[in-house]
Amino acid sequence: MNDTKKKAWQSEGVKTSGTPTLEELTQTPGFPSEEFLYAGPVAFIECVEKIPCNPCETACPRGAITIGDNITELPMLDAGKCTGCGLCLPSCPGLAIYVKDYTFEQDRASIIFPFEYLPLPKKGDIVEMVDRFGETLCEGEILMVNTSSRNDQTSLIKAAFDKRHFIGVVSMKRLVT
Amino acid sequence: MSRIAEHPILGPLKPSGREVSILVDGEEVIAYEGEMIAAALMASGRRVFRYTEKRREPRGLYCAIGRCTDCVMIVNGIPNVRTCVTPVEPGMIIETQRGIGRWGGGDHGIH
Amino acid sequence: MKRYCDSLVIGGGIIGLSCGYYLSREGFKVQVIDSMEFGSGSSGACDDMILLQSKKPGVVLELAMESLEMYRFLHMELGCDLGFKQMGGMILIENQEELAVMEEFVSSQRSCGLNVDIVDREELRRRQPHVSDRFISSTYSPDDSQVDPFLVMKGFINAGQRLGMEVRYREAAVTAEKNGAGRWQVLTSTGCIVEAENVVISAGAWSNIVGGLFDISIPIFPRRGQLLITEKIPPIGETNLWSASYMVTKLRPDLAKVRENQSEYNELGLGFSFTRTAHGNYLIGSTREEQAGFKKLVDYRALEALSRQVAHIIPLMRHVHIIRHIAGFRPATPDGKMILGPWPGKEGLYVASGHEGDGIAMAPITGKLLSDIFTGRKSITNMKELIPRCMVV
Amino acid sequence: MVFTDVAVVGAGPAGLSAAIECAEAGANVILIDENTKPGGQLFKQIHKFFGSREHHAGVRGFRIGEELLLRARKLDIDVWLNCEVCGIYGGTELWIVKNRRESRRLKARKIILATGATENAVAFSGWTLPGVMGAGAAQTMINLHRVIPGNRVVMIGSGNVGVIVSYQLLQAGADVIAVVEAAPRLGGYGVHTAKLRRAGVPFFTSHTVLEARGKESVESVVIVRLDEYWKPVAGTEKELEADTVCIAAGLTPLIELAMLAGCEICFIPSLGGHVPVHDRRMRTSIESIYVAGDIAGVEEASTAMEEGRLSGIHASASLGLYSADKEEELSHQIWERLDVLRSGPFGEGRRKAKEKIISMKSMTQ
Amino acid sequence: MENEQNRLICRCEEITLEEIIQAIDNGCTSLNEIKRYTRAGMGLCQSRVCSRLIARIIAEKTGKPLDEIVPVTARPPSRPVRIDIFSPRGCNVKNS
Repeated sequence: MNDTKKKAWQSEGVKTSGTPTLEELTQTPGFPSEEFLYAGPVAFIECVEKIPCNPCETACPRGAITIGDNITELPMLDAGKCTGCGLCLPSCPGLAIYVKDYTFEQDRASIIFPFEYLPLPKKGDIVEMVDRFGETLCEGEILMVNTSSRNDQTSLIKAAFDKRHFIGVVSMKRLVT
Repeated sequence: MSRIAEHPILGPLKPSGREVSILVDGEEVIAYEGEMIAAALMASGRRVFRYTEKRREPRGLYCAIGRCTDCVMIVNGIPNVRTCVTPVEPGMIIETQRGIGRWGGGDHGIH
Repeated sequence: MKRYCDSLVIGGGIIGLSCGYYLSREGFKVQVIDSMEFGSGSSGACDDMILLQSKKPGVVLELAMESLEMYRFLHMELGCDLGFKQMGGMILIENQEELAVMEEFVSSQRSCGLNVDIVDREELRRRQPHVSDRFISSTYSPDDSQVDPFLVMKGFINAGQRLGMEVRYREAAVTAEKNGAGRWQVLTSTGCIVEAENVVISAGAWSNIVGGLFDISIPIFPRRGQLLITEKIPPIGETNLWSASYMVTKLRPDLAKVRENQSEYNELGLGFSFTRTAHGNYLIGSTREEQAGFKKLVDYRALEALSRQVAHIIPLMRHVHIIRHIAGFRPATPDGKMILGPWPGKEGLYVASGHEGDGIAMAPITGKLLSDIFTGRKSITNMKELIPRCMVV
Repeated sequence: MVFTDVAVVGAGPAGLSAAIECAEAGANVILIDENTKPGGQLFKQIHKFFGSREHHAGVRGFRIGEELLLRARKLDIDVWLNCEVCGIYGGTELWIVKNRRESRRLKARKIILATGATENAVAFSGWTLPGVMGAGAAQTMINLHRVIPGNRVVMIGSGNVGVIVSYQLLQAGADVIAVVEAAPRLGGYGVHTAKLRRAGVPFFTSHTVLEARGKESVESVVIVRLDEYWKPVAGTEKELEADTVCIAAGLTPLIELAMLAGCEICFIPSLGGHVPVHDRRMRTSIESIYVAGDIAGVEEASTAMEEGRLSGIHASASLGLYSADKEEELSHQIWERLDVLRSGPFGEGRRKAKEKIISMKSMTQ
Repeated sequence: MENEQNRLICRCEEITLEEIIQAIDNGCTSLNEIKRYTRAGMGLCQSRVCSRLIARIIAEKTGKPLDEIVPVTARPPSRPVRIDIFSPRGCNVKNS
């Protein structure tokens, strides 16, 4: 694991295209391992650089996220402990965590992601779901918009989308006024 | 160039003061008392604040914190006023500055 | 490394460069060195005036008039703009006592051929509508002129270089001695030895330090002047301005008016000068302070005094922004006259320095006179007063 | 002339923290800022900060600012706003212009300079056109003045300032049509670049802005690819329709007042350029003058706050308000936190640079 | 390329890249010298925007390392100030 961690903060994807590649992400300790990926709601922590930061660690009530005393270490996700509650989402200053559930419905997966743009979507809206590169992959249906003041203006959006894009989808396209 | 009425993080716009009227190159502009002149002008769609002395080129806001002095205009008859750090007062007369500007208004009639 | 030249000029301010240029024009192979940078001494921290009116009749006034004539055509000779302008000058008079002193002074200047007059309140208003009502009259000379010192220095450098003059900044003279052939050998801070027939010391306020290398004591000391630089503004009135009170203090100390904060004024040597640069900034001066050392510090007291003074004299200036407060060192001599000529008892050593506040005005004539001395031409003016003299400082 | 124990210049994260420490130590402190509100850049920082809990991690910058202001108010700190420090004389005397209308003088036994940093420029053709501005200027407009400076923005520079301001422009309702980075690799933190990327903002690495075009203000922007020697490759020009160009080319410490005071300076590229030489106590070569925050080397707000506290503690101790033991103890705690902020691949370089400055100071003593 | 040389470096005094390069070719190697030689940095902002640009140009043209290019001499006031501020009652600003 230590080796991976060392390599991981030098994400080529981030440095060249702005976003880590899926391949890089699967090698980071915050990305759920294969066994938990499709097994139910689970957090995806797309934190690939060793920056001194650890709020996600304390945000998890189940101790599923570990960083340790050296706060520049990458967060390690114990996906077995993760219930996909989403409490870690608004704690991440980098908006780098989302929760996805492959088992949501027969044909549709769900995602909860942080969103800080206006206008906000409303429940029932059909929006465009995007991948890390901002490319639209499919439509999504807004299931929930959580604007709890606890999250300090970071809204949490839950959407359902076509399961075939489970791995690709990370967020939704910004709405225009 | 418009005011951000609603902001996802900062919430609804809370004006710095009451609405007042200022005169910009003879046109009435509604601004908020206490906001920076440059902000009021940008909000009204104005980007050119002055024309330079040598090349007569347009200039506008550049640093927005009073350091670069590129946004200077003639304010109440006095040239070279840094509009990005000078608050709006009711009835202010603001003119596009050409070159080093000229003094006008009030009792100092240098032209 | 060793370099050879006919004349080594130590000091690359406006005087040294003028000397270098005029010597080059006579065919001498000239090198100019300066321990500091371009414009970092007094020539870069002064006003820009060729002011004739302030001078008492005598050699200095005569030379200043001649220098002005040279400036009128110098841009053609040097082939570049020098920012020369003839705005004229007025010395503002506040009361009858001052008027009496200035009338006498002006008439003595007129007898020397200076084009200067006393004008009445109306004419003062007409030429200077923004000057405070307190002033009852003024002198007026259309001849007072100005140049941009930086442009003049650049002009001398470029024209001199075309004649083979070499200019090196950041090169200081370290030691000096005569070699067997009777030529000066000057070791410099870059490790070079410059061998020269003649050496000219034109290091302004720093001349006595350079003199030390030649075992001579030049009676020149630094007199600090602080001035304010304003933003560029439209012209304020027709001419540049001075106030008579300072002139009167110098000419008739017994009449000096006692004012509030007199001791402060005395310590600062506060006088009033108000001149528009070629670029539209105003230079507001100035202090005239005795000071040990060469730290170019400015202080709040002078800033405040200079600001209040100008607001008092030209109320409109209240609205103007100051963008810089600077200090410079005038190379002063005990008798107020520059030192120009061969140093007695030191063959091949010349001094051209000590112009106090007139370096800019006197630059062309100084270089020209020096070249006349070098070539043995008879000089047109009476130079006796300027010849290096050992004075008790 | 007003007299005080400590004058703190700049009420940003460093200055506020410094003033709070001084007041807590029992010093009379006057906090001076040229703006109408204290808080400095904190009130433009609407994103959540990194770090751990003691560094306010997960809290938005402007909320940290509000918290610091509240503490300052509770401690009754005298805050002079709309006050530009225009001169500094003799190491202890400040010349201040209040409201641009009134000259004031202040004499302090200790001065803490927390003047921050200024944005670097990039001089391409047309960079003087209205519509070209510093990224910080755009940030000031959107987050403080609540005015959008333009609708289609090209951002120059992909460092943290460039990517954070790009994100905030999107939040304000503008479009960022390109982030242009001269280096072959992006500079900012991956979490920031990823936010932009998934919002559809394209990054152009090894590119630069060749020209901003327009008559009265920016109408289009020409970008061009750079070769391995950073020279434009002819034929790769692209003209983008845009009305605004933001320049995020790094920050330079604002050392002007330190220079006016005669503080020794040194050149540390990784901290933004020339900085006043200072020791572990944040004291400069002039005994009465301390520095904190970006003036002492450009880092992040979290670091600036810690340095502010450090300078405040040591300035207070030098006035006899802390025993040597207490001073050491407080200082030690802060250094521990600073070491954390300066750890990891991003912090390491800054930590070494800081050590270098500090070693210079000990050499000159 | 003509465009390139004509590019402004000093925004206040409108001094071009070409003028700066000329000054360097004529032996200027410091920011203060370039300022005096070209007026770049003598304007209203007092070189607060252009001095780093000029430092980089000097470094490129002369090979002089950036750490040897010292900042321009600092002088008060650090912001333009109105002369009126020294009058005992402060500035008397008129509205219209």
